[in-house]
Amino acid sequence: MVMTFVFAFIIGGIICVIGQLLMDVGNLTPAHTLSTLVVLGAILDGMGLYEPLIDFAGAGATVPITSFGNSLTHGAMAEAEKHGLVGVLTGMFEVTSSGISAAIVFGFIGALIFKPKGNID
Amino acid sequence: MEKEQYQQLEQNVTPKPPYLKNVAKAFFVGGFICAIGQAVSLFYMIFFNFTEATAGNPTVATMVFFAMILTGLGLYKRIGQFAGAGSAVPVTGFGNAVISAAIEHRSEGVVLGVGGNLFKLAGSVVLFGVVSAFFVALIKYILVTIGVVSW
Amino acid sequence: MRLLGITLPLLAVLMLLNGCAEKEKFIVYGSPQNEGEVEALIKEEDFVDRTTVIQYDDSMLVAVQIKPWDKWKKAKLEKKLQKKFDKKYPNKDVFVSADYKIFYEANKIKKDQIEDNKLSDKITELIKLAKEET
Amino acid sequence: MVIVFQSKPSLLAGGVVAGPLENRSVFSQYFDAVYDDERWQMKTNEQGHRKMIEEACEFAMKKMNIQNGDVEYLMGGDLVNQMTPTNFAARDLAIPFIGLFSACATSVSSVIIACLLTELGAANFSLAGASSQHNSIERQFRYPINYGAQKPQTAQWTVTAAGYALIGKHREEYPSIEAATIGKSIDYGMDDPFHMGAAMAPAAFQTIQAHLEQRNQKIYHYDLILTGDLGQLGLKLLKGMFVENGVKNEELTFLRDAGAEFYGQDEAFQSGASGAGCSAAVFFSYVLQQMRAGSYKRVLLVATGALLSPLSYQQGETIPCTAHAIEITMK
Repeated sequence: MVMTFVFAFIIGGIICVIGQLLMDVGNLTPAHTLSTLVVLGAILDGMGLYEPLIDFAGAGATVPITSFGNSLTHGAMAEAEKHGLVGVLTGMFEVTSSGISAAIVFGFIGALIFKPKGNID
Repeated sequence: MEKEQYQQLEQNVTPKPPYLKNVAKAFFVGGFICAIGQAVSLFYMIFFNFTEATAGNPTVATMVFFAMILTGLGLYKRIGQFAGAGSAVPVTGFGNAVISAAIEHRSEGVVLGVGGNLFKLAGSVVLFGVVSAFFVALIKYILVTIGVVSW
Repeated sequence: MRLLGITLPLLAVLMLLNGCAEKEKFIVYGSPQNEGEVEALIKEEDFVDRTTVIQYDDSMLVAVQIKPWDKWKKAKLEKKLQKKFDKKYPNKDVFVSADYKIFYEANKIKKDQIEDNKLSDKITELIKLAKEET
Repeated sequence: MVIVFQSKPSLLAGGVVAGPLENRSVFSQYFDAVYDDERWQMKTNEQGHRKMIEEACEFAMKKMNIQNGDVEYLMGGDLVNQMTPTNFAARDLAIPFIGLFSACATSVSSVIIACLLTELGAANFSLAGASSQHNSIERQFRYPINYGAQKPQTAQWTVTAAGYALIGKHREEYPSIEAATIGKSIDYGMDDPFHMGAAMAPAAFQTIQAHLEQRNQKIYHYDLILTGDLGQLGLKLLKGMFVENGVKNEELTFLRDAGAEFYGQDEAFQSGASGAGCSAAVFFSYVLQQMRAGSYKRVLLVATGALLSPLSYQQGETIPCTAHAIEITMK
C-alpha cells in the first residue's frame, strides 16, 4: 500500500511538470495548459492507456485534471459499445465527473461564505 | 530607437523564468497534492463501501472541498504563486478556478454574478474535455466498426 | 532544492516502511480446507504480492494484491487469475479481485472470525461491491 | 506636443489615501491616510474604490480650507469598466466633472486639462487625479483575486490608492506647472499583459525626449524625472533606451520610477507597483511635499499608461501605451 503513495506522488508530480513546461516553455496561460491536459487525458483513454495508469498510480492519475478527460471519454466509449453511435453523445456524463458537480456546489457555498481579499500573506 | 532594436533590448533585460526551479516546485507540490488524494482514497476505501475503482469520485469531490476552504481563506493563490502548475493541474486547481470566480462575482448577485461567471475560467476545461471525449469516442467507434480495433 | 532535501529522505523512509510491513503473504479462511492447493496455484504467478481467500460451501473469494510494479496490468492479471481458478475449480463459484477494498474486507472477515452462516452473505456482498462501476 | 503655461498654475495641495497593503510602501509616511479595510467598510470593492476617491479629494480641499462648492472642475479617472468609481464619486462630490481615461497616465493627463482650464481663466480651483483599487482592477484585467495563477517576475502589483491634486492660479509659495507634454500612443509590438513595464517604457522615452527637445533642456536640468509605474524592469529598459541614445549612465541617476520604488525590494510584488493610483499617490504626496520643502526645484513627472483591455488582449492585439509629462518648478 505504501508504494501506491510513492507512485501517486511521482506520477502526479510528473503530470504537473508537463503542465509547468507547457506554461513556462510553451508560454501558455493556465487555461490553455489545463485544456491541453484534458485533451491529452481523453486521447490517452481512447488508446486505452489511462486506466492502466490509474491502476498503477491511484490518485496520482485520478487527481490531476487529465482524469477529467479520461472519465468523459470512458463514459462516451462505454455507451457507444452498448448503444452504438448515439451512445457517443449520451454517455459522456454517464460516468459522472464528480469534479464538476463538486466544484459547482462548493463554488456556490464558497460564494456565500467568503469574500475576495487582496492580501499577500 | 527602432522596434526591432527595442525588442532586442527587451529580450536582454527580461529575466527568463527559472525553468528548473519551477519544474521542481511543480513536481513536489503536485505530487504532494496527489499523495493527499491517495490518503483520501484510502480513507474512503477503509471506512466506506468504495473500491479502488469507485473511490475516485468521492476523492475528487473531497479534494475540491479542500480547495474551497483554501481558496476562501486566500491561501490557494499563495500556493499557486509558489507551485505554478503543481497546484493548477490537480483537480484542486480546477476547483480553485471555479470557486474563486464564484466568490469574486458574489457582489453581482447569486444569479447573474455567481451563476453567470462560475465557469469563467474553468469553462474551457469543460468544453475541451467534452469535445475531445466526443471525438475520441467517435473515432474509436468508427475504428471498431471497420474492424481495426476492438473495444 | 531544499524541498528535494526533505522529500527524498521521506520517500526513502516510506519505502523502508513498506519493506518492514511484511505480513502473512497467504491467508485462507473458511471451509473446506484446500489451502495447499490454492496456495500452490497462486505461487505460480509471481506478480501476486499477498492473497486472502475466503471460502464457504461452493463459493470462493480470492482477494489478491498485485505487486506495485505490475499494478498497471491489474485488469489483465485479474482476468488471467479468474480464468485459471475457473479452470481449476469448474464446480465452484470463484471470484477473483485485485481491488484493495476487497482485500481489506477479506482480511477483516478473517480477523473478526465471522461465523460460517454469515460468510455466504458477506461473500455475495463483496462480489457485488467489486462489480460496481464508477 | 509641448504646452507652455504662461500663467504657471500651482499645485496647491494633494490628497492621497491608500489601502492596507500600502502600509508597506516606502512612501506611506507621505500619504494622508492609510486604511485597514480595503473596502472602506463598504459592501463591494467598487464602492470602496469610490469612497477612497472622495476621501482623497476631501483631504486636498481641507488643506486649502475650501469646500466642494468652491471647486469649479473635477478631472479624473480610474481603470474600472466605464470608470464608475470616479463617476459615482463625482456624483457625491457634486463638482462639474469630466471623466478621463489614459489608463495609468490619467494622473497627469487630468492635471494637464485642469491647468488648461486654469490658464483659460475658467477655474480658480480644480481637482485632478486618478485612482486604482487592487481587487476591482485585478478581477477586470486578470483573474479573480483568489485564483492561484503563478505571476512571472515581470508582473506588477496594482496599487490600492487614490491621489488627487488641487490646482489653482499661480502662487509663489507652491510648486507650479510650467509646461506639459501630451504623449502619442506608442506601440512597440509588446503583447504580454504580465510585462507592462516593457510595453510602456518606449512611450515614456518618447515623451521625455520630446519634452526635453522642445523645451531645449537636458536631463541634468532636472532634479528629478519620475516616471509613473514602469516597475523595476520597465525602468531598466527606459534607462537602456537612453544609454543607446548616447546618454551617459551617471546622468540617469535622477531618472526614477514610482512603481519600481513603491514597495521597496519586496519580492512578493515582483517587478513593483502599477495602477493609476500608483503614480497619483506618489506624485501628489511625496513629490509635492519634497518640492515644498525645497528638496527639488525642477521636476518632470511622467505618468505612463498601457491602453489595453482584456478584450483587446484576448483578440491578440499588441499593447499601445502612452505617457504624459508635466514640468513642475518651485522657486
